Amino acid sequence: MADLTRADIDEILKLVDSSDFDELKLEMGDLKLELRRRGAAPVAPPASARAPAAKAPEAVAAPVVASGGGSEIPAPLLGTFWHAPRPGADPFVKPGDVVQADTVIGIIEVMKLMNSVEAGIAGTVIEITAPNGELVEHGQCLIRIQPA
Amino acid sequence: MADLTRADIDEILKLVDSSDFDELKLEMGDLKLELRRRGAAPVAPPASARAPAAKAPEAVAAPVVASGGGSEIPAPLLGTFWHAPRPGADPFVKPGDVVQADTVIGIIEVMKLMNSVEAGIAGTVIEITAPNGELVEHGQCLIRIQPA
Amino acid sequence: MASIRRIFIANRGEIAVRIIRTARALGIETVLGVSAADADSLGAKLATRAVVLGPAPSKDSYLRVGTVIEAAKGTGCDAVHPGYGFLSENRELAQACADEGLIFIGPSPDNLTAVGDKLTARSHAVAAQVPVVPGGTVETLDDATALAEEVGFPLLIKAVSGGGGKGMKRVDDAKSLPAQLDMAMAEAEAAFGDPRVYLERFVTVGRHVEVQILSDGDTVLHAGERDCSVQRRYQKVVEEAPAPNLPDALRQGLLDAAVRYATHIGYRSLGTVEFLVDVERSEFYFLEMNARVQVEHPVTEAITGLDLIALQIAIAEGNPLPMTQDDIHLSGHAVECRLNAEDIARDFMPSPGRVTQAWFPALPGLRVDTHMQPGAMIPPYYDSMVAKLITWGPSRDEAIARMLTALDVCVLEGITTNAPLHRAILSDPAFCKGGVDTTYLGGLLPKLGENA
Amino acid sequence: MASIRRIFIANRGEIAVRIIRTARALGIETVLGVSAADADSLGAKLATRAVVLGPAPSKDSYLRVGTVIEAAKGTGCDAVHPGYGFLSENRELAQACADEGLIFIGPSPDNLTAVGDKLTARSHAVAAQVPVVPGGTVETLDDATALAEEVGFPLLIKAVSGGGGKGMKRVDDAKSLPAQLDMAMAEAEAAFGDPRVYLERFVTVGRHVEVQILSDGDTVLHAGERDCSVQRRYQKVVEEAPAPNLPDALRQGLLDAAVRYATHIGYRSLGTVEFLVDVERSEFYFLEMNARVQVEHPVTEAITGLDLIALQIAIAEGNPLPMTQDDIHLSGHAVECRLNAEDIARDFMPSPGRVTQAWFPALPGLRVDTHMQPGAMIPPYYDSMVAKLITWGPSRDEAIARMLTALDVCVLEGITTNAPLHRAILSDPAFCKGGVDTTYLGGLLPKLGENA
Repeated sequence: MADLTRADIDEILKLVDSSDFDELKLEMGDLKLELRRRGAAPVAPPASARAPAAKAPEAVAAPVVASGGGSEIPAPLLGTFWHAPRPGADPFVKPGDVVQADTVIGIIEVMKLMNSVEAGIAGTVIEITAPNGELVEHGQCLIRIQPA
Repeated sequence: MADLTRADIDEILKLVDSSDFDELKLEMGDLKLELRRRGAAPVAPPASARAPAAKAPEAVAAPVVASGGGSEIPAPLLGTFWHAPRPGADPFVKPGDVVQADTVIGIIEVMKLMNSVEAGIAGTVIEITAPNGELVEHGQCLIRIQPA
Repeated sequence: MASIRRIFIANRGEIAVRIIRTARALGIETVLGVSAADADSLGAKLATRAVVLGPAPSKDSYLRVGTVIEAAKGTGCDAVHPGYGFLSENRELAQACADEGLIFIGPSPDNLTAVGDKLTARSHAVAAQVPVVPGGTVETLDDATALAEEVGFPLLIKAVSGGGGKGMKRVDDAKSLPAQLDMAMAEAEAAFGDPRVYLERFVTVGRHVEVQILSDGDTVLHAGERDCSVQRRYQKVVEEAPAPNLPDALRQGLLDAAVRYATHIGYRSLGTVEFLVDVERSEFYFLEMNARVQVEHPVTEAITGLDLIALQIAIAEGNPLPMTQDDIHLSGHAVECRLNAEDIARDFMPSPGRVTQAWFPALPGLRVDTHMQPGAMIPPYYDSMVAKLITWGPSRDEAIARMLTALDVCVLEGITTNAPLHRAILSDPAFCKGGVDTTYLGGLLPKLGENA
Repeated sequence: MASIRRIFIANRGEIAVRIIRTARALGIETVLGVSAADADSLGAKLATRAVVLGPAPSKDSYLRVGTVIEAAKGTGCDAVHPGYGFLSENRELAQACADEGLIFIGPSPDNLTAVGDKLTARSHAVAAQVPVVPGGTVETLDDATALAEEVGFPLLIKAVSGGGGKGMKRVDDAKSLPAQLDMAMAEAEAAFGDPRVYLERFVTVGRHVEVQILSDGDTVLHAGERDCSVQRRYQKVVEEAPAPNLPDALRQGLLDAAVRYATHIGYRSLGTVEFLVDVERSEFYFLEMNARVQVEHPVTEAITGLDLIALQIAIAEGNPLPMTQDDIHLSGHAVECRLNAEDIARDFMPSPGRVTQAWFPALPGLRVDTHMQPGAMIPPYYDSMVAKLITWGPSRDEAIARMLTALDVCVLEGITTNAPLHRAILSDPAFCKGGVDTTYLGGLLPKLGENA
């Protein structure tokens, strides 16, 4: 019975990735796999438009992730993203750091108001995706974390 | 029972990739597989538009068929479809008949010209789909055959 | 004089697309701030860039002043266009733009203060010798009872901070005044955080006529009037320009009063002064001034040939108006139908969903402002307007005939729209005669049910 | 007098959509016959019904007379509209319609015979006292040499059965005549199954001007002229109406000659008489008569306000024309740009493919006839025209300015188009001056390369 392993799914992913398909749904017994290629909107979005909606952290933490590896931590709101609590200070997190769900990973400033952003998931920081001091949109990936 | 292996899925993907299909839904026991090709038409065709392009018989005969069961034998040209060689005569074929690839299954009349249509595939007639004496489009399903 | 190079559009739907259209023609870049629900909308695709402001609910995205400012600055915009609705008449946004060195494509914060509160706006009207409906503010039931005797019944109770018909109550006699007043104050508090209400005479046979104002701060011009009397629950459904069968003296009185009002408050930008025309008495009363571009601005564009958005941008850049009153010529007649995703057979229930086909061909005299395309999604979070059909004709009859043709020819499938309502209105002899009042549509609706 | 209830459209692309537009306005149903490659096209979606005629190649679908007739009858149509190109001037289709009791929305089989063959058409011109270019048929090299002496060089060799510039050869001197004649006859045989050719004087500075004819068989009217001199390899690229800077006497001469020609052959339907205007000598010569609606008919509609397709249908129904010559008023100026899916940087290579975005907003004075929508597929089997942009303005300058704005504002993405060529033409002082000849575009193209 559906004894597909993670490695198998990995393989399937690669296969589909290199194919022409946008969506895959697979159900085997109690296993259920759904895949949708990023940006599978009917009309290709213009270069200016970012990846659509935010993914809630728990959804992101799911083992099946479209690409890149790790879970993307999305900006909870639009504003200027700061890596450190103040200019010159050490950044909140850097690649390789182990974080908990409530670890602060950065600050989003909106009109002088500083909003701290938590990881939302425990794991190891892979990459700081959004540059320091630049605008991030709602839902834009800030950092990537390999779930623990 | 769903003892599909990785290799099987591999094979299915390759098969579908090289085919003309945009979407695949496969259900076998409790296994369910859905695939949609990138850029598959976002807008559902209006009721007036028929199924798009013709499928060549050999493609149709492939084991992956969208629905219904059996292979659809498409009209090779537009015209009036006749089940029998003349009014009152016995039909060329009826459900249950066993046909060869070169068995005549009907006539398509275009401007008084009678064009005989062959099955194109060996098997058993399941259903006469297109009504007698009515217009069939190019590519419209005439009859369905369970391949031998 | 500042030349605008990149506009941040703080809006959505057809007006975002409309602004992009003129910006493209002027060679100005656009950044559209969208909610997550609108990330795939036509406006987001057409803008030079789109940024997601926040999740779908307006209060978390389109209504956030700080987020809009942050997004405009972060994307290198030098101006903000607020469209209509949402933050378009929000003094806080206009002020924040001023503070942050962004050009607000609209009036000054002071202008917004002058017209934002119904009572202040009304007092300016009185000062500018523009007639107002008899009435006034009330704080207690005693106030209300005393004023009601003066004003007479029927009367209307309105929220001081309200707008667009929200929170209005009609009171037909003294007996029902106490209960209605209580309800109105409670609703006003809940909806606007401000319980203040005022009472005014309800003009039973009234037409809604409004005047388009253009002002660079020195020169105040009008671009004719629009008749928006075809309303359902205070929401405009069909608009036209000019107002049909309006006596010339009354029309001129309206136009002059509107210019007087805008001049009095030192208005600068596009704006609209709304009046209630008391047909029986051949009088008119000031209702309010809208300090933004209106939904129905295309009917004015159709009869004047002006691009009001381009003028609004030019004024915001500090340019003087490039014309005088004599340069504005009115020609022919124009009608606008607001196509909404709503089911008139089910009490106008909104019908959001996925559009399967949208086809608005270039018929003679037809203009369509829309964000619809095949595959477009109409999210359930915002208003249900999906397109505006505008037809122009050399005469009113021809404009109406062209609209009826447009309703037959255009295709919008996948959702239910109020197109049947527009067909009914435009085929109705009373509407075709011209000059219906604001009670007209309420009277037509039951008849539609009978025929259906 | 037969009232048409359901039209079979034997065409594709923008003209299928154009015909559906008018049919919808008239309340007439449509059945569109498509090839398998066009089964998902806009026309197929908009028609009341679509049927697949055959596989993608035109010869197996759009060009099959029997299939079209069978499909029209089998779907209960009472009329056939052939559009332009394909079977539009095919005598066999018109005859088959007559035989099968279908109304052919076009001229009679006899009309088609009269204008279908260049030589017959030319002899009718001579009989109707319409000037023709000096020339004649040749069968041998001796004939050709003798005639060439009379006509003079440069001269053109044309296939008798040709059309649209196909199979034309220019010969500059007697020396190259034999080789070119051989080639022309061989090509004519291969392309049209008819080796006959004729020689005519090549007018070096000529303008292509054509007159729109409307005839119910009794009354023959014209709807002004169009100038289609901006051509590349005999294919029209930009058209306009009226013809700019054409002396009044010459214009009137053209209009009268066109009406005379149509009257002489007893023409009934829409049609166009094409002339070559010899600017140097202030003379004009008959070229041919096109017995169908033209690609460029919208410029005439723009300056007359007529719906030519509606008139064509009414004539086919047997109705007399509802107007006289005096009722046709020409107003303003109109320009049409043919937007093709081709890459001007790569020698106009066709660029079929999938359209990702198509947005043609309602700009003032702009009309767009197109079958493009987001997701539309441009198959490689047919011609590369994807849209026609038509702008009207009160003056020629304004029509041109509006076209330049339209080219900036409209969006067609996913494929490469010739929009840059149109921008270059409409910005070119020589074109803006008005009255260029048919060599104009050939001279402009090398300059574009230099600037690129």
